[in-house]
Amino acid sequence: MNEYFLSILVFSPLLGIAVLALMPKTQEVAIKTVGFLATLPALVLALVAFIGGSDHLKKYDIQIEWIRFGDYEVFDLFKIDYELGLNGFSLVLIVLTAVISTLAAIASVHIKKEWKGYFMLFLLLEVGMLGVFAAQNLILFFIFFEITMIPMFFLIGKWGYFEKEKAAYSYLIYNGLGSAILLIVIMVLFARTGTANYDALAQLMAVENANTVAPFSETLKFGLLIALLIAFGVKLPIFPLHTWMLRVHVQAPPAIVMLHSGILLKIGAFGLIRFGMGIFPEQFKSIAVLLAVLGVVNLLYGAFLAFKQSDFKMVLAYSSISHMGIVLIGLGALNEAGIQGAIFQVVSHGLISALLFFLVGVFYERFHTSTIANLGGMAKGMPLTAGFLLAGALASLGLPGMSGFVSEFMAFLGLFEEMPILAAIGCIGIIITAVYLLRAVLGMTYGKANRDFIAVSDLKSVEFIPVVALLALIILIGVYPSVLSDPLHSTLETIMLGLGG
Amino acid sequence: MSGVPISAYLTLALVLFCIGLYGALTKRNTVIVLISIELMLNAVNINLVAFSKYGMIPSITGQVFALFTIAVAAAEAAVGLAILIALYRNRKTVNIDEMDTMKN
Amino acid sequence: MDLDTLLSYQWGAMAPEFIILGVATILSIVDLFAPKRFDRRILGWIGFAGILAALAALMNLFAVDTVTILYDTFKLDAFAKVFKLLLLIGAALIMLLAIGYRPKEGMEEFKGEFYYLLLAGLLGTMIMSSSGDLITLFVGLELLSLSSYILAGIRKKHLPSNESAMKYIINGSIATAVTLFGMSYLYGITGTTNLAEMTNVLPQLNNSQYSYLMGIAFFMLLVGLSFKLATAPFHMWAPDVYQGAATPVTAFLSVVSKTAGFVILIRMVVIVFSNTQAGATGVDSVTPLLFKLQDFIAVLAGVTMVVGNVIALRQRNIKRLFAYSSIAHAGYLLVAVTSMSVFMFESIWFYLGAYLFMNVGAFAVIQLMTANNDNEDIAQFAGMYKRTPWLAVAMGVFILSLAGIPGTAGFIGKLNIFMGALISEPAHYILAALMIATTVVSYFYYFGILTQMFFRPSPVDGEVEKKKIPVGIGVAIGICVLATIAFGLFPNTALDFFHTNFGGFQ
Amino acid sequence: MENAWIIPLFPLLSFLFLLLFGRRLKENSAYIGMVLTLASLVYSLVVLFERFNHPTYKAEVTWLTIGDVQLTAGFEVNQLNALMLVIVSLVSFLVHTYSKGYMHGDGRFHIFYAYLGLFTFAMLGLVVSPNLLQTYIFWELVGAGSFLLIGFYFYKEEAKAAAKKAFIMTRIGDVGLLIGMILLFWQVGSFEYDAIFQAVDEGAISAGMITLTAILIFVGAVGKSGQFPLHTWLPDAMEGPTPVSALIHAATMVAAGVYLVAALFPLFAASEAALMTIAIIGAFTAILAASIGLVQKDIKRVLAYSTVSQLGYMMLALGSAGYVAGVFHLMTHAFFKALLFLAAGSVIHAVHTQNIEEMGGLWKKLKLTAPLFLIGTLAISGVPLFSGFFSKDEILISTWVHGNTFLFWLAVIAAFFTAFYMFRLFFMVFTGDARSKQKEVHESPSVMTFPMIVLGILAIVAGYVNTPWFGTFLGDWLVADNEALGHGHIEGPAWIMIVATVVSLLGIYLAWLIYGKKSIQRDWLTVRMPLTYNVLYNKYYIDEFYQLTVVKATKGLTAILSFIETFIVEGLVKLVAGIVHGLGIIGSKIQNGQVQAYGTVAFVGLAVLIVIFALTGGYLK
Repeated sequence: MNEYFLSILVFSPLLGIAVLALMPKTQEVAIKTVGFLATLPALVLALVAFIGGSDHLKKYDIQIEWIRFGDYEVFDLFKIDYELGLNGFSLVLIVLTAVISTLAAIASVHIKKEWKGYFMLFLLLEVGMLGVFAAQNLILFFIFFEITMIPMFFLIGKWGYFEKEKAAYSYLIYNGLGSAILLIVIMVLFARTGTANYDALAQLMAVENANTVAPFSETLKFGLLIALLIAFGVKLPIFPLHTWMLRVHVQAPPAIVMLHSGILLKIGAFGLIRFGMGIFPEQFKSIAVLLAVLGVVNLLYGAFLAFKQSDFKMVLAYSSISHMGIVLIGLGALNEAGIQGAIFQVVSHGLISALLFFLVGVFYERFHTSTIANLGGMAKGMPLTAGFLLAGALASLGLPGMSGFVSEFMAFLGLFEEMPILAAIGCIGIIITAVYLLRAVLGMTYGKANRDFIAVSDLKSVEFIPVVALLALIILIGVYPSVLSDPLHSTLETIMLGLGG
Repeated sequence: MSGVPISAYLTLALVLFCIGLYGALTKRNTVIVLISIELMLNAVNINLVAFSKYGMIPSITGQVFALFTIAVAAAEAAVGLAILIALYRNRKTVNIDEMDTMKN
Repeated sequence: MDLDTLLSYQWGAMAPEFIILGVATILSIVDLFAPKRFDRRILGWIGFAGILAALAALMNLFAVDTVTILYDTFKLDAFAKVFKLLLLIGAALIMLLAIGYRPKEGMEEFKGEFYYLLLAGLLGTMIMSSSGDLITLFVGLELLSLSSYILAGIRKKHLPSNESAMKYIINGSIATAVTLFGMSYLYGITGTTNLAEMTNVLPQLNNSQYSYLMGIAFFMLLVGLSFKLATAPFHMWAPDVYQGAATPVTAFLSVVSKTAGFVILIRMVVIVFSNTQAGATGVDSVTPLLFKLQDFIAVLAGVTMVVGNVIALRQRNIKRLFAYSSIAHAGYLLVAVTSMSVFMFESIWFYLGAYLFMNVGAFAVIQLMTANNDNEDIAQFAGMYKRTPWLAVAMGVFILSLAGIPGTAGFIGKLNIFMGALISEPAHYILAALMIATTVVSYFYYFGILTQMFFRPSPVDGEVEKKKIPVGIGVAIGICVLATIAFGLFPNTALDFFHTNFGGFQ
Repeated sequence: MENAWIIPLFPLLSFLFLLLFGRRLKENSAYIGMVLTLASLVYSLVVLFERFNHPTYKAEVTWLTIGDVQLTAGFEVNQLNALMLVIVSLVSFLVHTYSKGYMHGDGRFHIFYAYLGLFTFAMLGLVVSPNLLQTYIFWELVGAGSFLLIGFYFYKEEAKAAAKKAFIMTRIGDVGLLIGMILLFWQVGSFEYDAIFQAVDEGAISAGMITLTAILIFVGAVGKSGQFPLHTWLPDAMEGPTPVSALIHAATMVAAGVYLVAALFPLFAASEAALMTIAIIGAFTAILAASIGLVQKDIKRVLAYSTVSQLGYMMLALGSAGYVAGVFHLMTHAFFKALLFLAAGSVIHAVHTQNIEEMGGLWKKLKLTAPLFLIGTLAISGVPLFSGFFSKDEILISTWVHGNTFLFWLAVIAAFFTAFYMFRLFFMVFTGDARSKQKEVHESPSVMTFPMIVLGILAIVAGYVNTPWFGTFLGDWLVADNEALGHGHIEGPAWIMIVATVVSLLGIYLAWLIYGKKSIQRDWLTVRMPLTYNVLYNKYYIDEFYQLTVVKATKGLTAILSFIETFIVEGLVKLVAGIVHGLGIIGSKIQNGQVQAYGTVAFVGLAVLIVIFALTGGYLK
């Protein structure tokens, strides 16, 4: 059972796809229910693994020979195994994925058309996301990575808003380029070492002039790391590779943005940590300053531009850019506090942006607008929605007691040790974050009511689940961060060992 | 027999080939174009036969090859003309530069 | 040559060719004598059966060691076997397409020709892949070419078809002439037309004058053959011809003909020139000329990929678009040729196989979608998901595979090519980068088709016409979808087969 | 004392309970809040009395592990904490009680109580924190509570703006605190107060770093305690309900800055420069706010400026090494300022306006409120025998003894101003004729007057815990077993007390002349010195200055960045796309349909290849 545990976890949404395929496409409620139910097995299994503790993750490893290029069986080279496994970091992200997927499935009640296709793609997307975090070799990772791309293209392009096709193309091309660069890196590694397994690669790269199929110069390693940075920089996104995600944030249906902003962006951070730090620790050290600078630039750039937006979705989009800056800041710090902060930020932002986008979906459903000026005084008609929105914003701006603070704090804690002046500049971002979030959220919820809220219902029963669940998780992490840091402990130790610190 | 060096044959072939190519690429009349192509193929034949006789390792295969080439050239011309006739029925022209309904 | 020698040959090695030849002959005779109202689709089915029989015969031969007969002019080695497999499968699928092909102006009276010319072309490709001699190589090539010329113009009363055939034959003949010219030099320098003998003679030539001549011969051969491959610089005919020709013919040109082109490229160019010295002195005397020419092929590959993908962006005609896409794919394959790594054969074979399924499948769908009104604008695909969901999904799979998305055979193929490009020392980083960059560019037009199919509303709203899919085409599409996905998920079914049967070259 | 951690949890319980079930309880929510804060108060008193006989108690658990470092959470009961616990829970309880009357009839009554609970929880959590990190966490949470309560009337644009302003201005300070705290962490390796003090003591931190971190932490205090230049949010915060002003913006939260400096006093004490900065900022704020208070017309704003001014006093005390004086004034101020606000609330409740020019003659109508207000006024003015007198005196002595002569005289002038504007307020509100159409003015219900009476008593007697006459019990207790905090009582020249008394009486007298007896024209200043008046009335145009500089700069930067976004980032993308597209156009142009052109291209290609081959291969020599 343990051996197949992860495979079942990752591929369980396929069951839902199969069931959906057999259903007539007109039964809206049934389809939505099945779509929701299909996300549950993964959630349950992920939670089982999480509760099982992070000390016994090895037992979930699975390795089956899959593809073998060339005729080098004797040397055991150029083979791509189907290998899944977990460490603390990926476990945390898998749980996050499963949770947000389930909640996004609930948020999908607002989807208006072609539910069947929607949920089939949705579930496929979930498979991709789960697989990305569970994969144990680069090529498998890449395959899952690309599997996320295609459903996203359709989900944006078909169920999005007015400029959906443009957004879908933006998404496709940017991410296509990102994954193209990633593929080159992967293939260089694979072709020149004959293996794609993370651990094997990490070992090979750690040794100078290791005995590989083709030689590996230090310059090449450095080049590969820079390429990785760009590849994941598109995903994260890092300034100036971010414009695509603005369109996606604005045009995609909110349930999908929950996944996009909550998880897909995190793959960038995951990749940087898992591959950048994991495989090229030596070279990573030399770009740490660059990362930190990029992080600060991201943080400030996103924050200042968020300040100017009139559409709340745009505010959140820029806010995502800004918050991903904190991830970079943490990574750039390259010490335990920083890296842990970055990972925390990954999780925390996932939850917070999912919450905020769910709420966007809630009021967009009712008012068909997300322009801040048109929504003033929402607290009058929809006090609960407004309240949660405010809570989300406070979480996002790093109010202690919520997850955003812990991550922000640790990231800065880390950076201050290494580059205090840069960190101090970055701190301006903390202020601006408060400024733009309050401007936007108070602009929508407080003040004079601009419209008639009489006929509008507040949060409905089913809408409570995601909101409450997300907020509870946000507060749980904020109040008791050990829930997250304990599973991460051993992973961090490994990373720090690789970094030689 | 000996007076003429192989380079002369080769040059002749090359010149013929180039003339053929020039014709094939510039003439408006499709029939001329087909004939030019025949020239190019015949240039090859000269090469083959010259090599067969005066090459470094003379052998008969060159001449055999030339025979095949001649046969194929004939077939090509035949097919070419047949297609031209079919085209002419529909298009009422044999000018090659007018066959540009499909482009870009 | 007496009867004994004649009988002493292992003619069994030519069984597939004989079967095809026989069936083609039978078909042409039946077609000639059959009454006008005779349903000639039966001929197609016979042809299909013939190809299957040839396939069976070929499979039977896999156990046999390398056989050479007819004074080394026909050579059944592992290389020939594995590539013939692709050719036969491709031809079989295209035959299914041809059977289901019904253009609006009707072409019942030529239908028979259609089938046996297809077989003749196939025969040409098979001869090419087995030939061990320039002459047979050339004859095979011409058999293919001549059949293709006629096939391109098979829609006699359809102007674009005529025009495409005319363009095809003129460019094709020039290419033939160029190739032949190159071959004549090859013969002149080595004094033989036999490839095996050439590989013996060539290493002994150590005069820089020869290597220069060999270089020129190489370029002429390469450019001449690039016509068949539809790669730069001889690619420009492809869009026009693909557009004008009947759809199954287009599929034939883009799949079988291209495969044959690569077969001959490897058979002749790679083998011959890897045995030629780059020069007389120093390092040159130990490096094969081919390695010196690598950069030239690389440039051609790069140009091909860029041209194919970039111009494809502007196409509205689906077949034209696929022509450019086909050019681009030939460029990818050239990358594999350029890198000349240990993975070269494997990657080219696998990619051609993958390309076969995805492209034939795509053309099958195109044929169905454009059959009604000869309108080949991509807007024809609008709302296809609503009208014919399964067909749309199948097309989606083909397109994703063409775009190289994981889970499909196209992805594994690209992966394999990358490995080759990146393993060699020095690695072809720029070429690999260019390949992947142009792949991303290709997303634009591939996903443009998907956009049409899945996002756009159907132009014929309201009435959802149920298309009747001819059995043959349905089967072909089914096989293609299955193969595309199966080789994407379990590529080792194919790769292991390849390694078992292709222990090595020569 | 071992269970002191439970004190903050009562109000938290109140918050959670009311959030979930408040809607059903309606106005009965008040009882939940009152009972739970009372529980806190009682337990706080128990802890305080225990603390008299027991040493400091501290307990902590691991909160978060970062590598080898364990960040802890816990609580500590030392003298200052115990005292603060009582002050906070007491004022909170009283405000809870008062609000039952004041907020009567408000549709979101239960939300108000929930927020009060949240705030009280955070404030109590803040004062028991044993380390900087935890302090920071609750520090931010009190800010959030304050933000929610200021914006309680969310439908008012002013409330929205004020809430936003309060949050952002304090956050600017918070960032200073955050930076300071993190820098300190990397010096000390811990956030624990004990560890920090020990490091300071051992000289493990360089002097420059001490000054830097101390000043950065002080920046946090500046934001929270409304010190110049981050003071402007506090007067605006008066948009919140009046009980909130009493609790948060008078007695507790704004004093948190003072508390923080006091709690970290050994750190500050180690750097003379830091102390000096604090003293200067404090004194300057005191005089600045007091001068603005002279001319304001809104009853709550006058009180708000007086709060700012008094907080300046406390900072001045701390900056002059007057630890006891600062904490002492913090305590007395909490009582009398809370009293003043509650009384002001009672007035507003009665007349439904906040403009003092529309009030007058309320002495007779508000028989209970008026005397209580007077008590508060006397206390704040530093009239002898009231609590403010003793604490202010301590401050002046500390300043003088520390040698800050100039600051001393500033403080004296500020004391004069204070006396003047407070009595101006008193006279305008309670004496003279009723100026507006106040038809039915009723005294507030007992639920509102009871807290005022309690505070009134405290405003009088609280000063006697630390007097030069009856002993400096508080001071001695506060500094016991900690030398770093200085002495329990600082001896100063006796004339200071006299000067203080004289200036406050002078202020009162002047106010009486103008507003009571009206022997001096009220618009004396307005007419004679319109410029000065306008500057004062417009609060030295500081808000406008910020608007012109910081806000404009931010907007400008935003504009530049959005230019970069549109034209450079997007522009580059468009350029690349354009190039690809352009290549496509050129390519398809070349594809002109002429079959001979195709052949030509192939031939040219061949020729080029051969030529290059010939050239590079060196075959053409």
